Amino acid sequence: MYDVLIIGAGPAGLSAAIACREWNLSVLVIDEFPKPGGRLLGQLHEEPDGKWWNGIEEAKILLEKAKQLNTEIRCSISAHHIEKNDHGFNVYTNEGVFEADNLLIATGAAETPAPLPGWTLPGVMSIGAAQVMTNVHRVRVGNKGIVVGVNVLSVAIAREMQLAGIDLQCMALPALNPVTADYGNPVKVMEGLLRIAHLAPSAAIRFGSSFLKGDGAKDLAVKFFPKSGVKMWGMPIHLRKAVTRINGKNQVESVTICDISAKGEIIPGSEKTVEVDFVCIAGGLYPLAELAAVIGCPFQYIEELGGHIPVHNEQMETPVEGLFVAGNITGIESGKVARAQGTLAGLSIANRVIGTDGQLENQIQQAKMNVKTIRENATIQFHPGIEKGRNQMEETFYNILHG
Amino acid sequence: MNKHRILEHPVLGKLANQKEMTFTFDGKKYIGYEGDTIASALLANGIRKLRVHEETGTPRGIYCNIGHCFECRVTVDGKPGVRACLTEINRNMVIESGKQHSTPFKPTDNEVDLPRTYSEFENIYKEEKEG
Amino acid sequence: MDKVIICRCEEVDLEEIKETISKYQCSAREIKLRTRAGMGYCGGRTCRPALNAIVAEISGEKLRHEIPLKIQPPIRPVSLGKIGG
Amino acid sequence: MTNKNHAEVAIIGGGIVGCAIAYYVSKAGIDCMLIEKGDLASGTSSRCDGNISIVDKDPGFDSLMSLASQELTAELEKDLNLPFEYRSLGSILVCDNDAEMEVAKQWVNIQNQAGLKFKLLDRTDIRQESPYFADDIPGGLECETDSLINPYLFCYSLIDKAKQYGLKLHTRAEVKLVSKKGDFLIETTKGNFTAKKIVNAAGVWSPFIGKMLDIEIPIKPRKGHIMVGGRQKPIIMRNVMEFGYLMNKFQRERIADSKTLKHGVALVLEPTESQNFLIGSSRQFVGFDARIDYDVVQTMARRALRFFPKLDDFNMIRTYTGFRPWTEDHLPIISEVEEVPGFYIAAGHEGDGISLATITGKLIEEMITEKETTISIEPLRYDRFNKNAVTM
Repeated sequence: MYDVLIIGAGPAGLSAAIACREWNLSVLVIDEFPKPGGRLLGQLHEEPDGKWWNGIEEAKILLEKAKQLNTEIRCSISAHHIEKNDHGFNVYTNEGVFEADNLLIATGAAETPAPLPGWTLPGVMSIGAAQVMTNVHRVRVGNKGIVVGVNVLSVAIAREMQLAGIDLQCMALPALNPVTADYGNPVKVMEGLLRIAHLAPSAAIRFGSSFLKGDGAKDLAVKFFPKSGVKMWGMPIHLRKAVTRINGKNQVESVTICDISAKGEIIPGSEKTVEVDFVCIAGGLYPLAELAAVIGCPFQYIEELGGHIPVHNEQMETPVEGLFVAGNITGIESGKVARAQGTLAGLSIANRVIGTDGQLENQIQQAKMNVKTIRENATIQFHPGIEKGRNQMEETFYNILHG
Repeated sequence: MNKHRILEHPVLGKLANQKEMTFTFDGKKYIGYEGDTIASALLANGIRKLRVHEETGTPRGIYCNIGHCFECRVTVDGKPGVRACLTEINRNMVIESGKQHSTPFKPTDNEVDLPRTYSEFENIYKEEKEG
Repeated sequence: MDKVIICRCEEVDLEEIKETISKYQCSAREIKLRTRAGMGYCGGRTCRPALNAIVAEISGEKLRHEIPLKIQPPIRPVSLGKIGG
Repeated sequence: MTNKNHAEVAIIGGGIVGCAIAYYVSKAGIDCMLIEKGDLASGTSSRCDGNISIVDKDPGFDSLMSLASQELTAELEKDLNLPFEYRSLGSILVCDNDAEMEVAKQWVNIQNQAGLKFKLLDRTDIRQESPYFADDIPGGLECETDSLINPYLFCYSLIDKAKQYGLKLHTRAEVKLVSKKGDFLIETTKGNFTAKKIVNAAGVWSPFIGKMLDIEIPIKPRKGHIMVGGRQKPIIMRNVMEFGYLMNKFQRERIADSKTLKHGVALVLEPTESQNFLIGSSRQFVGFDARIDYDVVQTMARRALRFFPKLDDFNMIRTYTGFRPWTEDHLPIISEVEEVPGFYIAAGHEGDGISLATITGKLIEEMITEKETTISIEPLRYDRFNKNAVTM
């Protein structure tokens, strides 16, 4: 029986474990990946100040700290069910049942698909898969590839693949269908791209971001978006081309790519075949909250946060007694926010175990501030309107507790 | 097998002193590095196809690489449904790709009596294979 | 037109889902039962957002707070032997 | 022109029983509507397995009713347009021990005497059924006429055809109030409807409908769990249950471990068309608490492994629970209610809803059209409980 069981050894889970261990709680962290670190492992990008954010190093720092505090971390354990009982939780896993008074679910996010004809072929993978393969396993996903889907995450990972010496032909949009309605629409994609424009060493995009405030301007920008794409780090990003099909028999051999209108409609006769041996698909991320669902935690659908989110308050508590959440399960944001949320969740759990304590209260207040500050200073914003979404969540939690 | 490895990296540095391990996939021997998952070790050896769809036989490989999609499931030392992306290789691990199954109850064009017992099913299946 | 598979596990394609929705005006759950989309090995983790998007697009209804396709344990496949202990 | 909001007959409940009634009543040319609070087959009928069986029925009225249902379902396989995974391969019961084997022998004799196609299976026969069976299974028995369907696809198929016969379907319309002034007035979340006659086919929820007309319906929800396996290679061709299931059902003494007995667990293994496997089952009275009880799931897994130890590597991909509408004498209520003329009940089939749906639909149609019924409806009367009141 543990004071707290933490599911997910990513930035949120590890930070929470550290906070709990600092208050001397008994803690078990489990994760189904063979190595701890979660999706920190694999993250690699240049900050505006020119320094590298190296997720592997960041994960190491957290792990070192957790180890110093004798934190029990077990990998390759998958939780498949959780039951709430009178005193706490039974967590069912492939390695047996674990019991804990408190539970933190920090399972992060899963990738939203962008289905295309041929996307089940070997060699087609999600953009996150390519990131893990490249930076964690140090294996090249192929010799020549294409990224389908242009968003904050895919641009960052495309850059990481380039760094590793992988030949990327270009980035383009997925052909429009009811699923890809947002990420196959050049105007909507442009909006997203502008939010990371400050990261790009590209005059065209920087220029764009400085005057493209109104919707009309965005449409114009898309209309005049260069046919050859805009180059970011030397790789063309196409907003006026879409991949309509992935071809191959036993694995990817080529993609079919077409010119598209500003609305994403395919321009007849523009079909071209590009030989590639891998394709990365980028649809986006959504909170992975299945375990909260099987416990019976209420949910809110908040588009700004990326989908269905377990209801929680500013202190990362859910309406289910003893159940806490932190990281991307609470909304899609950066690893830095997840880390800050984890610390806050850990302190909230300590508070539930220990009771009133002046020092702890201070730490909680500070941790709350910290989450806000980091959010405000975030280099990468996955969704616009995060703050609006967070406020909606606060209100919901209040309404559930106080009718 | 190092053809697909990223040995040099401008930020992450050199990949050196990796311990080699031998394993088999569908009866063939391969070498991976200690700490490799089945998925990364096979990809480093240029292998993308890990299974076929049980019913249709369409080829499948790694999709999400973090245990969510179960597309990379293989049979490891006789145990089916193991995620290649989450399972680290072991010395002499025996890995088998996922195979197509027969679906004796699916409606077919020619009206045949469905098998009632496993023995009957086996006989029909054998005939199909031989025929 | 090439098939766009939506549910990879059960190989259910977009046309089949669209036809089912327009023919029966059905919910995400009923699409699942009628087509098997989302009923496969992964538990719907991969196609769930896609199915929701298709239903929303065709019905014009916004997603509700309740998760449209119920999540049922085990959320990761687990062997009979492990369950039985 | 027919009125969308009025019908001669209104059926409440879009589960398999309601759908079968809708089919037969509309086929008879009667103006008919079906009102369902959720989607079609969104309650018990999508949270169960798909046996249409005699193998576990007492000879006599019970098995007669199932046999009639089997024959009707076989006809429907030809009459309906949408496929529903119908397979008529028979089903088997396996015995856990010699004591069960002894009773099984008697059981086969009794059934054969009643003219039903039963056969005893010995150890060799069991091997033929599946090489995955445990070596120590002493034997079992077979009922040749049993069949399997996919219950929710069957519902969709029945309604598809019923609509061609003119059925008016109102889903996502929860009944809030029913009253009678001449015609019945049915107030729902999707507006008001009127009907000359009402059939209450709301399964475990039928007592709530009854209450709206001051009618007590002695049906209680009995929860059952089922596990679903991921696609697997074929292991067995037809539905298997354990003989102990039968001992349990008819309150005969059964030898099993305490949790198996406590949760009413008995092996059911149904191979499906898609090569998934449904593994059950349990029987518990816990009200309307639909949560999955993992202790029960674990007990079911152990029970399945007792008969199929070689399946220990087979992966389970989900579990669900459903409420079976239980009655005290294990027979459904298929009856007009004398106190409220024009009010019919077709509910309380417990674990036999799939088995008995078609005959139920046929009987209600015959009662409404005042024809002679296919089988006697005397044992199914609503007022049979009045003599012997059930405590709820």
